[in-house]
Amino acid sequence: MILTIIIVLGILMLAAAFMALYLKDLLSAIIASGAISLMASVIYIILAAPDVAMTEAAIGSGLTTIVFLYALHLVRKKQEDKHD
Amino acid sequence: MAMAGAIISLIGAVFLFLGALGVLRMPDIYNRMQAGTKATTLGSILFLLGLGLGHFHKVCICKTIILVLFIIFTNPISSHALARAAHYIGIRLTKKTVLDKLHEEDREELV
Amino acid sequence: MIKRFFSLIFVVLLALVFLPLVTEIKPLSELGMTSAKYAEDGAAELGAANLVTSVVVTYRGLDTLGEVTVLFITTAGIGFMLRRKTILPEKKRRASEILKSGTSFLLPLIILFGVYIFVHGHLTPGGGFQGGVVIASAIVLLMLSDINMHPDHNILNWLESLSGAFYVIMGILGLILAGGFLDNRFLPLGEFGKIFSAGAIPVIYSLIGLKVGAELVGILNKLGREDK
Amino acid sequence: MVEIIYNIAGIIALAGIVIAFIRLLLGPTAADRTVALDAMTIITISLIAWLGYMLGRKIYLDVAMVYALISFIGVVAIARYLERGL
Repeated sequence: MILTIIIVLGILMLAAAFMALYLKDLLSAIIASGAISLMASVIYIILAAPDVAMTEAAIGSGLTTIVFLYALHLVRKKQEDKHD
Repeated sequence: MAMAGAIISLIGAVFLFLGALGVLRMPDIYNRMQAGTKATTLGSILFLLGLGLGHFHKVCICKTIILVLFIIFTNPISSHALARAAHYIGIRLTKKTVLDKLHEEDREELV
Repeated sequence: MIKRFFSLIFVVLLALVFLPLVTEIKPLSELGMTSAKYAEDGAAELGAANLVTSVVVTYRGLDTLGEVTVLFITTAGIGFMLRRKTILPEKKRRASEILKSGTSFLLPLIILFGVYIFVHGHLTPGGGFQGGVVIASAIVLLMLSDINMHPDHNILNWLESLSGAFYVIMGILGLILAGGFLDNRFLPLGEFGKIFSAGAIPVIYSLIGLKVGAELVGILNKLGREDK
Repeated sequence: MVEIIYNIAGIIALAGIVIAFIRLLLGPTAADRTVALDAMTIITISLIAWLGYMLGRKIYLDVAMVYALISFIGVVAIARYLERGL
Protein backbone atom coordinates (compact mmCIF):
# COMPACT_ATOMS: atom_id res chain seq x y z
CA MET A 1 0.00 0.00 0.00
CA ILE A 2 2.62 2.51 1.12
CA LEU A 3 4.97 1.21 -1.57
CA THR A 4 2.27 1.82 -4.21
CA ILE A 5 2.00 5.45 -3.13
CA ILE A 6 5.78 5.89 -3.28
CA ILE A 7 6.06 4.39 -6.78
CA VAL A 8 3.10 6.32 -8.23
CA LEU A 9 4.29 9.63 -6.76
CA GLY A 10 7.85 8.94 -7.94
CA ILE A 11 6.69 8.37 -11.52
CA LEU A 12 4.62 11.56 -11.38
CA MET A 13 7.67 13.44 -10.05
CA LEU A 14 9.74 12.21 -12.99
CA ALA A 15 7.04 13.30 -15.46
CA ALA A 16 6.84 16.74 -13.83
CA ALA A 17 10.63 17.05 -14.00
CA PHE A 18 10.55 16.33 -17.76
CA MET A 19 7.80 18.95 -18.12
CA ALA A 20 9.88 21.54 -16.30
CA LEU A 21 12.82 20.76 -18.61
CA TYR A 22 11.06 20.66 -21.97
CA LEU A 23 8.20 23.15 -21.89
CA LYS A 24 8.80 26.32 -23.91
CA ASP A 25 6.43 28.36 -21.74
CA LEU A 26 8.38 29.43 -18.64
CA LEU A 27 5.28 29.96 -16.50
CA SER A 28 4.23 26.33 -17.12
CA ALA A 29 7.71 25.20 -16.13
CA ILE A 30 7.37 27.09 -12.84
CA ILE A 31 4.01 25.38 -12.20
CA ALA A 32 5.59 21.98 -12.92
CA SER A 33 8.35 22.63 -10.41
CA GLY A 34 5.64 23.47 -7.85
CA ALA A 35 4.11 20.05 -8.53
CA ILE A 36 7.50 18.41 -7.94
CA SER A 37 7.81 19.94 -4.48
CA LEU A 38 4.22 18.92 -3.70
CA MET A 39 4.95 15.25 -4.30
CA ALA A 40 8.40 15.39 -2.72
CA SER A 41 6.78 16.57 0.49
CA VAL A 42 4.45 13.53 0.60
CA ILE A 43 7.43 11.24 0.06
CA TYR A 44 9.33 12.93 2.89
CA ILE A 45 6.35 12.27 5.15
CA ILE A 46 6.31 8.58 4.21
CA LEU A 47 10.04 8.42 5.02
CA ALA A 48 9.17 9.72 8.54
CA ALA A 49 10.78 13.17 8.24
CA PRO A 50 8.00 15.63 9.12
CA ASP A 51 10.38 18.55 9.72
CA VAL A 52 11.83 18.30 6.22
CA ALA A 53 8.34 17.84 4.78
CA MET A 54 7.16 21.00 6.50
CA THR A 55 10.12 22.98 5.15
CA GLU A 56 9.39 21.69 1.66
CA ALA A 57 5.72 22.58 2.05
CA ALA A 58 6.38 26.12 3.25
CA ILE A 59 9.14 26.91 0.74
CA GLY A 60 8.11 24.96 -2.33
CA SER A 61 4.42 25.76 -2.46
CA GLY A 62 4.55 29.48 -1.85
CA LEU A 63 7.87 31.23 -1.72
CA THR A 64 9.84 29.60 -4.56
CA THR A 65 6.97 30.14 -6.98
CA ILE A 66 6.71 33.78 -6.00
CA VAL A 67 10.45 34.42 -6.32
CA PHE A 68 10.44 32.83 -9.81
CA LEU A 69 7.39 34.89 -10.78
CA TYR A 70 9.03 38.14 -9.68
CA ALA A 71 12.14 37.26 -11.68
CA LEU A 72 10.02 36.48 -14.76
CA HIS A 73 8.20 39.77 -14.24
CA LEU A 74 11.50 41.70 -14.18
CA VAL A 75 12.64 39.99 -17.40
CA ARG A 76 9.34 40.73 -19.13
CA LYS A 77 9.48 44.38 -18.08
CA LYS A 78 13.01 44.76 -19.40
CA GLN A 79 12.03 43.25 -22.75
CA GLU A 80 9.03 45.57 -23.07
CA ASP A 81 11.22 48.58 -22.28
CA LYS A 82 13.56 47.55 -25.08
CA HIS A 83 10.71 47.32 -27.60
CA ASP A 84 9.34 50.76 -26.80
CA MET B 1 -18.53 5.20 15.11
CA ALA B 2 -15.49 3.86 13.26
CA MET B 3 -17.65 2.32 10.53
CA ALA B 4 -19.56 5.59 10.01
CA GLY B 5 -16.28 7.51 9.77
CA ALA B 6 -14.94 5.04 7.22
CA ILE B 7 -18.03 5.33 5.03
CA ILE B 8 -18.00 9.14 5.23
CA SER B 9 -14.39 9.25 4.14
CA LEU B 10 -15.12 6.82 1.32
CA ILE B 11 -17.83 9.20 0.05
CA GLY B 12 -15.35 12.08 0.37
CA ALA B 13 -12.75 10.16 -1.61
CA VAL B 14 -15.29 9.56 -4.38
CA PHE B 15 -15.98 13.31 -4.48
CA LEU B 16 -12.23 14.00 -4.70
CA PHE B 17 -11.95 11.56 -7.59
CA LEU B 18 -14.94 13.09 -9.40
CA GLY B 19 -13.48 16.57 -8.95
CA ALA B 20 -10.22 15.45 -10.51
CA LEU B 21 -12.14 13.77 -13.34
CA GLY B 22 -13.99 17.04 -13.92
CA VAL B 23 -10.66 18.87 -14.14
CA LEU B 24 -9.63 16.44 -16.87
CA ARG B 25 -12.86 16.22 -18.85
CA MET B 26 -14.60 19.64 -18.77
CA PRO B 27 -14.50 21.68 -21.99
CA ASP B 28 -13.03 25.05 -20.94
CA ILE B 29 -11.05 26.52 -18.06
CA TYR B 30 -14.00 28.02 -16.17
CA ASN B 31 -15.85 24.72 -16.04
CA ARG B 32 -12.65 22.99 -14.99
CA MET B 33 -12.25 25.49 -12.19
CA GLN B 34 -15.81 24.81 -11.08
CA ALA B 35 -15.13 21.09 -10.77
CA GLY B 36 -11.64 21.47 -9.40
CA THR B 37 -12.64 23.79 -6.59
CA LYS B 38 -16.14 22.96 -5.44
CA ALA B 39 -16.09 19.19 -5.72
CA THR B 40 -12.64 18.84 -4.18
CA THR B 41 -13.52 21.20 -1.32
CA LEU B 42 -16.60 19.13 -0.43
CA GLY B 43 -14.63 15.93 -0.91
CA SER B 44 -11.78 16.99 1.35
CA ILE B 45 -14.19 18.18 4.06
CA LEU B 46 -15.96 14.80 4.08
CA PHE B 47 -12.67 12.85 3.84
CA LEU B 48 -11.04 14.68 6.77
CA LEU B 49 -14.12 14.59 8.99
CA GLY B 50 -14.51 10.89 8.31
CA LEU B 51 -10.89 10.29 9.31
CA GLY B 52 -11.38 12.32 12.48
CA LEU B 53 -14.54 10.40 13.42
CA GLY B 54 -12.91 7.06 12.83
CA HIS B 55 -9.90 7.78 15.03
CA PHE B 56 -11.60 9.84 17.71
CA HIS B 57 -9.20 11.69 19.96
CA LYS B 58 -9.73 15.11 21.53
CA VAL B 59 -6.64 16.94 20.28
CA CYS B 60 -6.78 15.36 16.84
CA ILE B 61 -10.41 16.15 16.12
CA CYS B 62 -9.65 19.81 16.99
CA LYS B 63 -6.76 19.88 14.51
CA THR B 64 -8.90 18.22 11.84
CA ILE B 65 -11.63 20.82 12.26
CA ILE B 66 -9.06 23.64 12.02
CA LEU B 67 -7.69 22.03 8.86
CA VAL B 68 -11.19 21.91 7.33
CA LEU B 69 -11.75 25.59 8.26
CA PHE B 70 -8.46 26.60 6.61
CA ILE B 71 -9.49 24.83 3.40
CA ILE B 72 -12.90 26.54 3.44
CA PHE B 73 -11.30 29.98 3.97
CA THR B 74 -8.53 29.85 1.42
CA ASN B 75 -9.86 27.82 -1.49
CA PRO B 76 -12.51 30.25 -2.86
CA ILE B 77 -10.10 33.20 -2.83
CA SER B 78 -7.52 31.50 -5.00
CA SER B 79 -10.05 30.21 -7.52
CA HIS B 80 -11.72 33.63 -7.73
CA ALA B 81 -8.40 35.37 -8.42
CA LEU B 82 -7.49 32.80 -11.06
CA ALA B 83 -10.87 32.99 -12.83
CA ARG B 84 -10.69 36.79 -12.96
CA ALA B 85 -7.16 36.69 -14.35
CA ALA B 86 -8.14 34.11 -16.99
CA HIS B 87 -11.03 36.29 -18.10
CA TYR B 88 -8.87 39.39 -18.33
CA ILE B 89 -6.16 37.82 -20.45
CA GLY B 90 -8.88 36.71 -22.86
CA ILE B 91 -9.12 32.95 -22.60
CA ARG B 92 -12.19 31.98 -24.62
CA LEU B 93 -15.30 30.49 -23.10
CA THR B 94 -16.74 27.32 -24.58
CA LYS B 95 -19.33 27.71 -27.33
CA LYS B 96 -22.16 26.40 -25.19
CA THR B 97 -21.93 29.41 -22.82
CA VAL B 98 -25.13 31.45 -22.67
CA LEU B 99 -24.27 34.32 -20.29
CA ASP B 100 -21.09 36.27 -19.54
CA LYS B 101 -21.80 39.01 -17.01
CA LEU B 102 -18.16 39.97 -16.39
CA HIS B 103 -17.72 40.83 -20.06
CA GLU B 104 -20.71 43.19 -20.06
CA GLU B 105 -19.54 45.20 -17.06
CA ASP B 106 -17.01 47.89 -17.75
CA ARG B 107 -13.60 46.55 -16.97
CA GLU B 108 -11.16 48.11 -14.58
CA GLU B 109 -8.28 49.66 -16.47
CA LEU B 110 -4.58 49.45 -15.70
CA VAL B 111 -3.47 52.20 -13.34
CA MET C 1 18.60 17.82 -29.52
CA ILE C 2 21.59 15.92 -28.17
CA LYS C 3 21.47 18.04 -25.03
CA ARG C 4 17.82 17.14 -24.45
CA PHE C 5 18.60 13.48 -24.96
CA PHE C 6 21.41 13.58 -22.41
CA SER C 7 19.31 15.40 -19.84
CA LEU C 8 16.59 12.77 -20.25
CA ILE C 9 19.12 9.96 -19.75
CA PHE C 10 20.51 11.80 -16.73
CA VAL C 11 17.12 12.15 -15.04
CA VAL C 12 16.29 8.48 -15.61
CA LEU C 13 19.66 7.38 -14.21
CA LEU C 14 19.15 9.62 -11.18
CA ALA C 15 15.76 7.99 -10.60
CA LEU C 16 17.30 4.51 -10.85
CA VAL C 17 19.95 5.49 -8.30
CA PHE C 18 17.41 6.84 -5.84
CA LEU C 19 14.81 4.05 -6.22
CA PRO C 20 16.54 1.50 -3.92
CA LEU C 21 16.96 4.21 -1.30
CA VAL C 22 13.19 4.51 -1.12
CA THR C 23 12.01 0.94 -1.60
CA GLU C 24 14.58 -0.90 0.47
CA ILE C 25 14.70 1.45 3.41
CA LYS C 26 14.75 -0.33 6.78
CA PRO C 27 14.90 1.15 10.24
CA LEU C 28 18.48 0.95 11.48
CA SER C 29 19.06 -1.89 13.90
CA GLU C 30 21.64 0.13 15.80
CA LEU C 31 22.64 3.78 15.68
CA GLY C 32 26.09 5.21 15.22
CA MET C 33 27.94 6.64 18.22
CA THR C 34 26.93 10.29 17.79
CA SER C 35 23.29 9.63 16.93
CA ALA C 36 22.96 7.09 19.72
CA LYS C 37 24.13 9.71 22.20
CA TYR C 38 21.63 12.25 20.83
CA ALA C 39 18.75 9.77 20.86
CA GLU C 40 19.40 8.47 24.36
CA ASP C 41 20.41 11.59 26.24
CA GLY C 42 18.74 14.32 24.17
CA ALA C 43 15.27 14.26 25.68
CA ALA C 44 16.43 13.92 29.28
CA GLU C 45 19.26 16.44 28.99
CA LEU C 46 17.52 19.29 27.18
CA GLY C 47 13.83 18.60 27.79
CA ALA C 48 12.63 18.98 24.19
CA ALA C 49 10.05 16.49 22.89
CA ASN C 50 11.10 17.00 19.26
CA LEU C 51 14.61 15.61 19.02
CA VAL C 52 15.35 17.37 15.71
CA THR C 53 14.86 20.69 17.45
CA SER C 54 17.34 19.94 20.19
CA VAL C 55 19.93 18.92 17.58
CA VAL C 56 19.33 21.98 15.37
CA VAL C 57 19.22 24.58 18.13
CA THR C 58 21.52 23.29 20.82
CA TYR C 59 23.88 20.50 19.76
CA ARG C 60 24.45 22.00 16.30
CA GLY C 61 23.38 25.56 17.09
CA LEU C 62 26.51 27.10 15.63
CA ASP C 63 25.65 25.65 12.20
CA THR C 64 22.21 27.23 12.39
CA LEU C 65 23.88 30.57 13.08
CA GLY C 66 25.94 29.99 9.93
CA GLU C 67 22.83 29.25 7.85
CA VAL C 68 21.12 32.42 8.99
CA THR C 69 24.28 34.35 8.13
CA VAL C 70 24.23 32.85 4.61
CA LEU C 71 20.65 34.11 4.21
CA PHE C 72 21.76 37.56 5.34
CA ILE C 73 24.57 37.60 2.75
CA THR C 74 22.07 36.56 0.08
CA THR C 75 19.83 39.48 0.97
CA ALA C 76 22.75 41.88 0.79
CA GLY C 77 23.86 40.47 -2.57
CA ILE C 78 20.40 40.75 -4.12
CA GLY C 79 20.06 44.31 -2.85
CA PHE C 80 23.44 45.16 -4.37
CA MET C 81 22.73 43.57 -7.75
CA LEU C 82 19.20 44.83 -8.28
CA ARG C 83 19.92 48.50 -7.60
CA ARG C 84 18.44 50.46 -10.48
CA LYS C 85 18.77 54.11 -11.29
CA THR C 86 16.01 55.04 -13.73
CA ILE C 87 12.56 53.56 -13.39
CA LEU C 88 9.91 53.80 -16.05
CA PRO C 89 6.44 54.12 -14.57
CA GLU C 90 4.60 50.85 -15.03
CA LYS C 91 0.90 50.20 -15.43
CA LYS C 92 -0.64 47.71 -13.05
CA ARG C 93 -4.09 46.35 -12.45
CA ARG C 94 -5.65 46.71 -9.01
CA ALA C 95 -6.64 43.59 -7.09
CA SER C 96 -10.32 42.72 -6.84
CA GLU C 97 -12.42 43.54 -3.80
CA ILE C 98 -12.77 39.89 -2.82
CA LEU C 99 -9.00 39.44 -2.71
CA LYS C 100 -8.59 42.56 -0.56
CA SER C 101 -11.26 41.50 1.95
CA GLY C 102 -9.96 37.96 2.03
CA THR C 103 -6.44 39.22 2.69
CA SER C 104 -7.52 41.45 5.57
CA PHE C 105 -9.35 38.46 7.06
CA LEU C 106 -6.62 35.87 6.52
CA LEU C 107 -3.52 37.96 7.31
CA PRO C 108 -3.78 37.79 11.14
CA LEU C 109 -4.64 34.09 10.90
CA ILE C 110 -1.54 33.28 8.85
CA ILE C 111 0.75 35.34 11.09
CA LEU C 112 -0.73 33.67 14.17
CA PHE C 113 -0.13 30.26 12.60
CA GLY C 114 3.49 31.18 11.88
CA VAL C 115 3.97 32.22 15.50
CA TYR C 116 2.40 28.91 16.58
CA ILE C 117 4.87 27.01 14.42
CA PHE C 118 7.98 28.59 15.90
CA VAL C 119 6.78 28.74 19.49
CA HIS C 120 5.78 25.06 19.36
CA GLY C 121 9.03 24.09 17.64
CA HIS C 122 10.19 21.93 20.55
CA LEU C 123 6.91 19.94 20.67
CA THR C 124 5.71 19.46 17.08
CA PRO C 125 7.48 19.42 13.69
CA GLY C 126 8.53 22.81 12.46
CA GLY C 127 10.53 25.58 13.98
CA GLY C 128 12.09 28.93 13.37
CA PHE C 129 12.80 28.60 9.68
CA GLN C 130 9.37 27.26 8.74
CA GLY C 131 7.56 29.80 10.91
CA GLY C 132 9.59 32.63 9.40
CA VAL C 133 8.69 31.46 5.89
CA VAL C 134 4.98 31.37 6.82
CA ILE C 135 5.14 34.94 8.17
CA ALA C 136 6.98 36.11 5.04
CA SER C 137 4.25 34.48 2.92
CA ALA C 138 1.63 36.49 4.81
CA ILE C 139 3.46 39.74 4.04
CA VAL C 140 3.74 38.67 0.37
CA LEU C 141 -0.02 38.12 0.28
CA LEU C 142 -0.42 41.71 1.49
CA MET C 143 1.93 42.90 -1.27
CA LEU C 144 -0.06 40.95 -3.86
CA SER C 145 -3.40 42.37 -2.82
CA ASP C 146 -2.31 46.03 -2.67
CA ILE C 147 -0.14 47.49 -5.42
CA ASN C 148 0.91 50.47 -3.32
CA MET C 149 2.11 48.45 -0.36
CA HIS C 150 5.80 48.92 0.53
CA PRO C 151 7.22 47.21 3.60
CA ASP C 152 9.41 49.72 5.42
CA HIS C 153 13.15 49.18 4.87
CA ASN C 154 14.17 50.62 8.22
CA ILE C 155 11.81 48.48 10.26
CA LEU C 156 12.92 45.34 8.42
CA ASN C 157 16.60 46.16 8.93
CA TRP C 158 16.14 46.91 12.63
CA LEU C 159 14.08 43.75 13.20
CA GLU C 160 16.65 41.59 11.46
CA SER C 161 19.67 43.12 13.17
CA LEU C 162 18.12 43.09 16.63
CA SER C 163 17.00 39.48 16.43
CA GLY C 164 20.41 38.42 15.11
CA ALA C 165 22.14 40.27 17.93
CA PHE C 166 19.86 38.76 20.56
CA TYR C 167 20.52 35.30 19.10
CA VAL C 168 24.25 35.76 19.71
CA ILE C 169 23.57 37.23 23.17
CA MET C 170 21.52 34.14 24.09
CA GLY C 171 24.44 31.99 22.96
CA ILE C 172 26.90 33.94 25.11
CA LEU C 173 24.52 33.77 28.10
CA GLY C 174 24.55 30.00 27.68
CA LEU C 175 28.35 30.10 27.61
CA ILE C 176 28.49 32.08 30.86
CA LEU C 177 25.63 30.57 32.89
CA ALA C 178 25.53 26.97 31.60
CA GLY C 179 27.71 24.47 29.78
CA GLY C 180 28.65 26.08 26.48
CA PHE C 181 27.78 28.34 23.56
CA LEU C 182 24.00 28.20 22.86
CA ASP C 183 23.39 25.86 25.80
CA ASN C 184 19.69 26.12 26.64
CA ARG C 185 19.83 25.12 30.30
CA PHE C 186 20.27 28.56 31.88
CA LEU C 187 16.48 28.89 31.88
CA PRO C 188 14.46 26.33 33.89
CA LEU C 189 13.73 23.16 31.90
CA GLY C 190 10.15 22.90 33.16
CA GLU C 191 7.80 19.97 32.70
CA PHE C 192 8.49 17.71 29.71
CA GLY C 193 5.99 18.22 26.90
CA LYS C 194 4.51 21.57 27.99
CA ILE C 195 4.94 24.92 26.21
CA PHE C 196 7.13 26.46 28.90
CA SER C 197 9.79 23.79 28.83
CA ALA C 198 13.08 23.01 27.15
CA GLY C 199 14.84 26.05 28.61
CA ALA C 200 15.85 28.67 26.09
CA ILE C 201 14.89 26.71 22.94
CA PRO C 202 11.54 28.49 22.32
CA VAL C 203 13.18 31.90 22.81
CA ILE C 204 16.01 31.10 20.39
CA TYR C 205 13.55 29.66 17.86
CA SER C 206 11.40 32.79 18.03
CA LEU C 207 14.48 34.94 17.32
CA ILE C 208 15.42 32.71 14.35
CA GLY C 209 11.85 32.96 13.05
CA LEU C 210 11.82 36.76 13.23
CA LYS C 211 15.21 36.99 11.54
CA VAL C 212 14.34 34.59 8.70
CA GLY C 213 10.97 36.26 8.12
CA ALA C 214 12.51 39.75 7.96
CA GLU C 215 15.23 38.56 5.57
CA LEU C 216 12.82 36.84 3.17
CA VAL C 217 10.48 39.85 3.12
CA GLY C 218 13.53 42.00 2.37
CA ILE C 219 14.51 39.79 -0.60
CA LEU C 220 10.99 39.84 -2.08
CA ASN C 221 10.69 43.56 -1.44
CA LYS C 222 13.88 44.23 -3.38
CA LEU C 223 12.74 41.94 -6.23
CA GLY C 224 9.25 43.31 -6.56
CA ARG C 225 9.21 46.96 -5.55
CA GLU C 226 11.48 49.76 -6.67
CA ASP C 227 12.65 52.53 -4.38
CA LYS C 228 11.31 55.85 -5.42
CA MET D 1 -13.29 -4.17 7.60
CA VAL D 2 -12.91 -0.54 8.67
CA GLU D 3 -9.22 -0.61 7.75
CA ILE D 4 -10.07 -1.98 4.29
CA ILE D 5 -12.58 0.81 3.63
CA TYR D 6 -10.04 3.44 4.71
CA ASN D 7 -7.44 1.88 2.40
CA ILE D 8 -9.87 1.93 -0.54
CA ALA D 9 -10.59 5.61 0.16
CA GLY D 10 -6.85 6.35 0.11
CA ILE D 11 -6.39 4.52 -3.20
CA ILE D 12 -9.28 6.46 -4.77
CA ALA D 13 -7.72 9.77 -3.62
CA LEU D 14 -4.37 8.70 -5.12
CA ALA D 15 -6.12 7.93 -8.42
CA GLY D 16 -7.55 11.46 -8.26
CA ILE D 17 -4.02 12.89 -8.03
CA VAL D 18 -2.97 10.89 -11.10
CA ILE D 19 -5.98 12.07 -13.12
CA ALA D 20 -5.46 15.73 -12.19
CA PHE D 21 -1.81 15.34 -13.17
CA ILE D 22 -2.84 14.33 -16.69
CA ARG D 23 -4.53 17.74 -17.03
CA LEU D 24 -1.28 19.32 -15.75
CA LEU D 25 0.53 17.54 -18.60
CA LEU D 26 -2.03 18.32 -21.32
CA GLY D 27 -3.36 21.73 -20.33
CA PRO D 28 -3.16 24.08 -23.31
CA THR D 29 -2.58 27.28 -21.30
CA ALA D 30 -0.74 28.01 -18.07
CA ALA D 31 -4.04 28.83 -16.36
CA ASP D 32 -5.32 25.29 -17.01
CA ARG D 33 -2.17 23.90 -15.45
CA THR D 34 -2.66 26.11 -12.42
CA VAL D 35 -6.19 24.78 -11.96
CA ALA D 36 -4.85 21.23 -12.08
CA LEU D 37 -2.12 22.09 -9.55
CA ASP D 38 -4.73 23.59 -7.22
CA ALA D 39 -6.88 20.46 -7.35
CA MET D 40 -3.80 18.29 -6.81
CA THR D 41 -2.83 20.34 -3.75
CA ILE D 42 -6.21 19.85 -2.10
CA ILE D 43 -6.18 16.10 -2.74
CA THR D 44 -2.61 15.97 -1.39
CA ILE D 45 -3.71 17.66 1.83
CA SER D 46 -6.27 14.89 2.28
CA LEU D 47 -3.63 12.27 1.48
CA ILE D 48 -1.19 13.68 4.05
CA ALA D 49 -3.87 13.63 6.75
CA TRP D 50 -4.74 10.06 5.73
CA LEU D 51 -1.09 9.04 6.05
CA GLY D 52 -0.93 10.66 9.49
CA TYR D 53 -3.92 8.70 10.74
CA MET D 54 -2.94 5.42 9.07
CA LEU D 55 0.69 5.43 10.26
CA GLY D 56 -0.46 6.44 13.74
CA ARG D 57 1.61 9.66 13.78
CA LYS D 58 -0.95 12.39 14.38
CA ILE D 59 1.62 15.21 14.40
CA TYR D 60 1.72 14.90 10.60
CA LEU D 61 -1.49 16.95 10.57
CA ASP D 62 0.68 20.06 11.12
CA VAL D 63 2.24 19.60 7.69
CA ALA D 64 -1.22 19.39 6.12
CA MET D 65 -2.17 22.60 7.96
CA VAL D 66 0.83 24.42 6.47
CA TYR D 67 -0.26 23.31 3.00
CA ALA D 68 -3.87 24.32 3.56
CA LEU D 69 -2.90 27.82 4.68
CA ILE D 70 0.08 28.60 2.41
CA SER D 71 -0.49 26.93 -0.95
CA PHE D 72 -3.21 29.33 -2.09
CA ILE D 73 -0.72 32.21 -2.03
CA GLY D 74 1.17 30.64 -4.92
CA VAL D 75 -2.02 30.38 -6.99
CA VAL D 76 -2.94 33.99 -6.18
CA ALA D 77 0.56 35.07 -7.25
CA ILE D 78 0.23 33.26 -10.59
CA ALA D 79 -3.16 34.89 -11.14
CA ARG D 80 -1.79 38.35 -10.34
CA TYR D 81 1.13 37.74 -12.71
CA LEU D 82 -1.27 36.79 -15.50
CA GLU D 83 -3.46 39.87 -15.07
CA ARG D 84 -0.39 42.12 -14.78
CA GLY D 85 -0.83 43.21 -11.19
CA LEU D 86 2.36 41.84 -9.65
